[in-house]
Amino acid sequence: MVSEHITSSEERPLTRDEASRARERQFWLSLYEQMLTIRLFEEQVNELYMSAKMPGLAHLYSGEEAVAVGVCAALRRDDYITSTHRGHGHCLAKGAAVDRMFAELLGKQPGYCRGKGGSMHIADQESGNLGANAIVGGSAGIATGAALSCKRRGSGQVVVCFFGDGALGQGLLYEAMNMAALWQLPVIYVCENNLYNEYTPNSETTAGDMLARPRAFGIHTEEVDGQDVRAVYAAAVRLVERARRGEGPAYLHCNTYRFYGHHVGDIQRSYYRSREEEEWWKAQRDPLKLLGSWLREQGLAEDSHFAEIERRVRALIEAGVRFALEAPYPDPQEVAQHVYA
Amino acid sequence: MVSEHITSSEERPLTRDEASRARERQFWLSLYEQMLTIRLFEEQVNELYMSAKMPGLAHLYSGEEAVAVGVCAALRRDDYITSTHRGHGHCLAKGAAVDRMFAELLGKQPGYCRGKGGSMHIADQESGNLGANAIVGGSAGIATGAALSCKRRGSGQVVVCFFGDGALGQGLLYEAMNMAALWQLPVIYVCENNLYNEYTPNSETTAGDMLARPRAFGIHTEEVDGQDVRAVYAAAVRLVERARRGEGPAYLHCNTYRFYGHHVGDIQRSYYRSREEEEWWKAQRDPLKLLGSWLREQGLAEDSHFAEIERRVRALIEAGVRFALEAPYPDPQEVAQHVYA
Amino acid sequence: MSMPSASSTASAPQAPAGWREITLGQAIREALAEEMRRDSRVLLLGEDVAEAGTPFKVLSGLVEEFGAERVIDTPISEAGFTGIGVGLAMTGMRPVVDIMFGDFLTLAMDQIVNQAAKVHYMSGGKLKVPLVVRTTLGATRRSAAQHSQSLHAWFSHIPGLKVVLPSTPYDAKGLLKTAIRDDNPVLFFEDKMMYQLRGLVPEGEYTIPFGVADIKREGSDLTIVATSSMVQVALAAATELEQLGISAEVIDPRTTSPLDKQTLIESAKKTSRVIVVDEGYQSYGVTAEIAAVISEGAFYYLDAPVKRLGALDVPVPFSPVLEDLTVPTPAAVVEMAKTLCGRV
Amino acid sequence: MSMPSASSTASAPQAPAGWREITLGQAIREALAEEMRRDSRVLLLGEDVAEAGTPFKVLSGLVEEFGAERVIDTPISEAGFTGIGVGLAMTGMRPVVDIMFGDFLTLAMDQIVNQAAKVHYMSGGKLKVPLVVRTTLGATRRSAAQHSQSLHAWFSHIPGLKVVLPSTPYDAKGLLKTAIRDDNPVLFFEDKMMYQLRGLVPEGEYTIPFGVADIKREGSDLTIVATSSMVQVALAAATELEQLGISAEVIDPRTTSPLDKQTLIESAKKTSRVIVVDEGYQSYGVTAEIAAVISEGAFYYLDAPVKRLGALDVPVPFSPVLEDLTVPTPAAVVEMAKTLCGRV
Ligand SMILES: Cc1ncc(C[n+]2csc(CCOP(=O)(O)OP(=O)(O)O)c2C)c(N)n1
Ligand SMILES: Cc1ncc(C[n+]2csc(CCOP(=O)(O)OP(=O)(O)O)c2C)c(N)n1
Ligand SMILES: [Mg+2]
Ligand SMILES: [Mg+2]
Repeated sequence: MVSEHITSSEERPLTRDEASRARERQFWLSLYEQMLTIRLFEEQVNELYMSAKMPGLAHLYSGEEAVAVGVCAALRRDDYITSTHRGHGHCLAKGAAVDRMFAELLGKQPGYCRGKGGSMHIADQESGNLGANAIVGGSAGIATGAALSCKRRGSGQVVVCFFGDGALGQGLLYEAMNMAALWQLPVIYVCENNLYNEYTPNSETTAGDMLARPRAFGIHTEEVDGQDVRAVYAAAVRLVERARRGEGPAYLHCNTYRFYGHHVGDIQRSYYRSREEEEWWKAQRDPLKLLGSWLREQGLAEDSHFAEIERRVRALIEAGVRFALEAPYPDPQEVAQHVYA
Repeated sequence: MVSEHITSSEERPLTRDEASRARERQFWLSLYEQMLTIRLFEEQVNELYMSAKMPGLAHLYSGEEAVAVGVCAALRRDDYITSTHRGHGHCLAKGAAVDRMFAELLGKQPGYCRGKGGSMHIADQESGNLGANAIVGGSAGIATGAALSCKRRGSGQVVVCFFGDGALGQGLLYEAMNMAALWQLPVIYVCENNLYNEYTPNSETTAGDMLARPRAFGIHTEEVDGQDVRAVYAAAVRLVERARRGEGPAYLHCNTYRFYGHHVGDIQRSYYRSREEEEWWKAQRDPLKLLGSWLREQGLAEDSHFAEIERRVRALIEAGVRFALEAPYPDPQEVAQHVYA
Repeated sequence: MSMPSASSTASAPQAPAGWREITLGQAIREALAEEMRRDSRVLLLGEDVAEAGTPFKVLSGLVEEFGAERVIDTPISEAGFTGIGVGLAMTGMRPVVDIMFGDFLTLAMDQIVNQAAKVHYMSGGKLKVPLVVRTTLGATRRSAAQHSQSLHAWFSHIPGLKVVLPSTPYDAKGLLKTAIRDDNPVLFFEDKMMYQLRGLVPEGEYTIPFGVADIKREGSDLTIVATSSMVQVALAAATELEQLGISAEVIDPRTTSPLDKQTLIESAKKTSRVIVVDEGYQSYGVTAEIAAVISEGAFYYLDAPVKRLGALDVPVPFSPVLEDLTVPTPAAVVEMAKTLCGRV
Repeated sequence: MSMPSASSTASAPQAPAGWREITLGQAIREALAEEMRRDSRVLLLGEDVAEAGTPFKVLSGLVEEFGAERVIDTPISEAGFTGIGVGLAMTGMRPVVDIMFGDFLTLAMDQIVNQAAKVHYMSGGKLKVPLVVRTTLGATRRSAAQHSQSLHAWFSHIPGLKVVLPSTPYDAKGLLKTAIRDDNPVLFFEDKMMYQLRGLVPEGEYTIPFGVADIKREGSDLTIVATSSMVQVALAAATELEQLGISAEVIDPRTTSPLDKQTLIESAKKTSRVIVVDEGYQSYGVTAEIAAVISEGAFYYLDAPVKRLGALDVPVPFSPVLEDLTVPTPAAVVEMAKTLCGRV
């Protein structure tokens, strides 16, 4: 979510051109800030794991920030998303707060799910996040059903279903896409193609042409550079507007890369992907660097802007982690609560 | 299965041309005979139902005979098929005997499954039929696994997976096709598109372009007039040879029509399909009539041939039903047998 | 509200004032129609539910009244449309999903068990899934192994799900209305052989709470706990037993989750002898839990071990002569009761 | 063959002659490797089973020895590759399919329950499905509700399936070899927290028959029936109980289907008091069947009701402080045993 109305802090009234440039700067810097928030959030998660302060594992989103941020920037707060095991980025981009997310990851009571969900099940219905899902492809039906609900209720909401390339292996996805196409539902399937299903390259798991799959089900399909947040945003705006106008579902294939291992514990990766490959993506295809360079080139932002943003984000993350570390665990009796509504 | 070697009963040695014509006649007449066997078998099944001699229901294959017969004619006896709830045609075409099939449908002990399977589960491993399946799409994995088995064993066998257009709704099919394509397995997916899923036209259940679906998974795909046994056979031969040569899986989309209701009890059908539509298919697109006319036009066969075939088939069916009606039910103690091997 | 004691198998000459006699199939249809009129968020989804009204014709007429937007024919995609049901339920609708044969639940297990059942808990109580999955159970329809199972034990095992097993038109209607109003995922199992069973329902509106067992017949010598299709079997057995001077109490838990343990245990304490009858496979089935609960709760009152009678532990065979051997019958219950009461 | 009584939790200073100490993970790997060497029809299929050797690293090294033709990485298609396993098994191969987390079995239920389990019966005994599905169970790994379930009760309920729950390296190796040689579909559940558990196995070849419970510890005052992950819990409790002067017998059924009822009942007759411990959800779980079987079979010998201790009937929560409350512990078993033996 990006605030749509901006005000300038400068003194004299802005010219039309200046105003539009300011708006542009502010918009892209806010996306930059969100991506950086995710990046530093994940760094912190990794540290919590390394220092044995976080229970269990987590799947880091670093490297893929442009997808979540670019797509969610095209959404209203009341639009829905469904997310995945690699879901911190979606959750933050849709509008969740850092502190309550950390609290959830630590299993603490003020966490978004009172510590019951953890990293793989974070949900925040207030910002429209129907939940991460630890079953690969498990939310394809849920997202499609939410879209049917939006259509029936005439609410004008749309739904984004995030999933990884691995979910292309799950039959449920095709069942859901078929119905979305039949009933022209306002749902956008966003595939985060980071080339791997856990430790196996998707060339070994995915036959034929990935893009031909949604197309075969009559779904409008586009492909985008998932490291370029501007490209992702532009495509998402197009597809979201389409869906909101009642023109039916779409599929957005985002080519991207995870900078860390499959999860925080996946340190020795050379047997399935090379260090050179990783270095290339980090050096050449980092979504933060790409947006930063462009903003500099355009003269829209300079060092001071980035420094200011980084300062702010670091403070936010730091405060969030502190909040979570200090937060209480849920009361033992909560274990038997919320089994039934 | 069609016998590949033929002998002539005439006196003088045949010329080369005459021999080839005789072979051709015999081949197509044998296919005609198989189709007629299925047709009359199904008529008899319907009568057994109407006269309350058959337990439960059955899904008749009448109208679709050219698919099973055309495809199975391209197979070796040791090739495998998997079949469906509408499976009598597949079973007969692959080489099962009429009498033991009737016995199975009546729940009798000499039935192919000792009466335990019934119409929806007939299997005959001796003719390579791995079984009908009462779960729509349920055999997609089995057929694909059998193909992997053929490949691992280097047996040169191929597998045909029969299913209806309704199975396109089942995610399992796409999971299986993906793996068949990845591993280049000798399996041919044969879709019997008879336009309906039970009582719902498939235009209401199937989005996009059906043929694009297998193609999207990298599967060689062809479409054929499923009422024209010659076309089906020609396509099947091509795809089977391809698969046997190790060139991987294929998908054959057969456009066809069931002449009866969804099952024997589905008498009032006008709410989902018109009598005119049914009449048109029966009058214009009956696979028996189409092959018969062609044989006549080509001068390959005349009335006497057809009369002779019909006499033979009727006798076979009659004897088969009698056998089944007179056959004993399984011993009660069989109920607890065969739970475990 | 308690039902007037009219035979529910034979058609009563005249229903008492304020009551009507209908079939179980009609009861289901009425419950759905009433709830759909009451609450526009209720909608139906499944294969051939609209014009066809399902193969069992239970839904006939609903699409005509409520339109194709609320009675939705789906492709043959049990996992997909159950998942769609979960998504609908999470976002303000109250879907009723139709799984034609209970055997096809196998295809939707992930959506039911890993998604629907857990969303409320995993979200710390923030999201909820008011979803009803209507489906069937029961054998003896000559439909063989993949169309005859009674798989309700699986769902009773999963926290977060509720499981309903109506045995009369009265229960079916009242329980289905409760299921639709419940904020949790509910599995509603209908015996496909019982759609023609007739029984009385009140003229007016009523619901039946979950977790309240119904004493279908009072007795003092023996308790027969029976579910779904087995309630009529137990009642028939009880009638026969009466001839033999054995007074059998027949209790129908109506919901296996929540389970009304107290009523079961109290009856067992009263009669000291218990038989549990259910059409699911016997081993690791519903009879095991109920027997264990009673064996523990009424331990010091029991004169004999709690006996169980589930379906034979075999895939359901097609052949009628075999299939009929797999399902508990009144005769089998009577035999067991006689042994239990020392009458043989 | 019986195992020398060496502690299976602490590393023994020196294994007795003819025996080696290995982990449960190694035991699985050895069983697979030995069977693959013995029988070329055996092959493995699953997600990340080859180079990665599964996330639990249990299969490390197998692809190097047997090649990618026999250790096959699949797409994330549990239904699809389980179905492929069924087809392989029906046509002369002996596949071992890997379902990474037992929770994902939900996706393959139709292939396991409606296909694999029923093919032999439905075909009148002509076709068979020698398929092993290896998978995991167990909580306390901080993996939350969709990665922590113990769903073995579901499969124990289905005729045509066999269900194996090894609790030691010795059992794991011997039972897995038996599973691979069995002509039926076998569900083989490994506790994911137990892969590092050490124990003795013989140097040579051995197998363990199904349906034979193992008395893990003899005792006279109380029987604790425990499965899989709960065997160590029961043994720990038994050690504590010994301090209190209560002699507990610990019995591990090892397979829930077939179930060695006789050994369970005999032990119950001997001790007169029984606790059943299992990590599946308690209600309608494995403890129910075992308790029902014992309550019936040892009815006249029991001094107290059979007590059950399953997992709490809640989706498994993420937070460690909550998760740890859901699984039976030695302390909980001890408490229950004390009450049962009148020590409180
Ligand atoms: C149904 C299911 N099968 C297997 C797993 C184990 N698993 C977790 S993440 C993962 C890989 C997912 O790959 P992809 O969808 O590409 O997402 P990525 O991790 O690359 O973001 C697997 C196999 C799972 N969680 N769910
Ligand atoms: C998984 C599953 N869902 C539903 C059914 C009920 N059913 C039996 S046949 C059928 C329609 C199948 O249509 P199609 O695949 O086109 O085959 P056809 O009957 O037209 O030959 C349905 C829905 C089933 N048997 N299995
Ligand atoms: Mg990926
Ligand atoms: Mg069809």
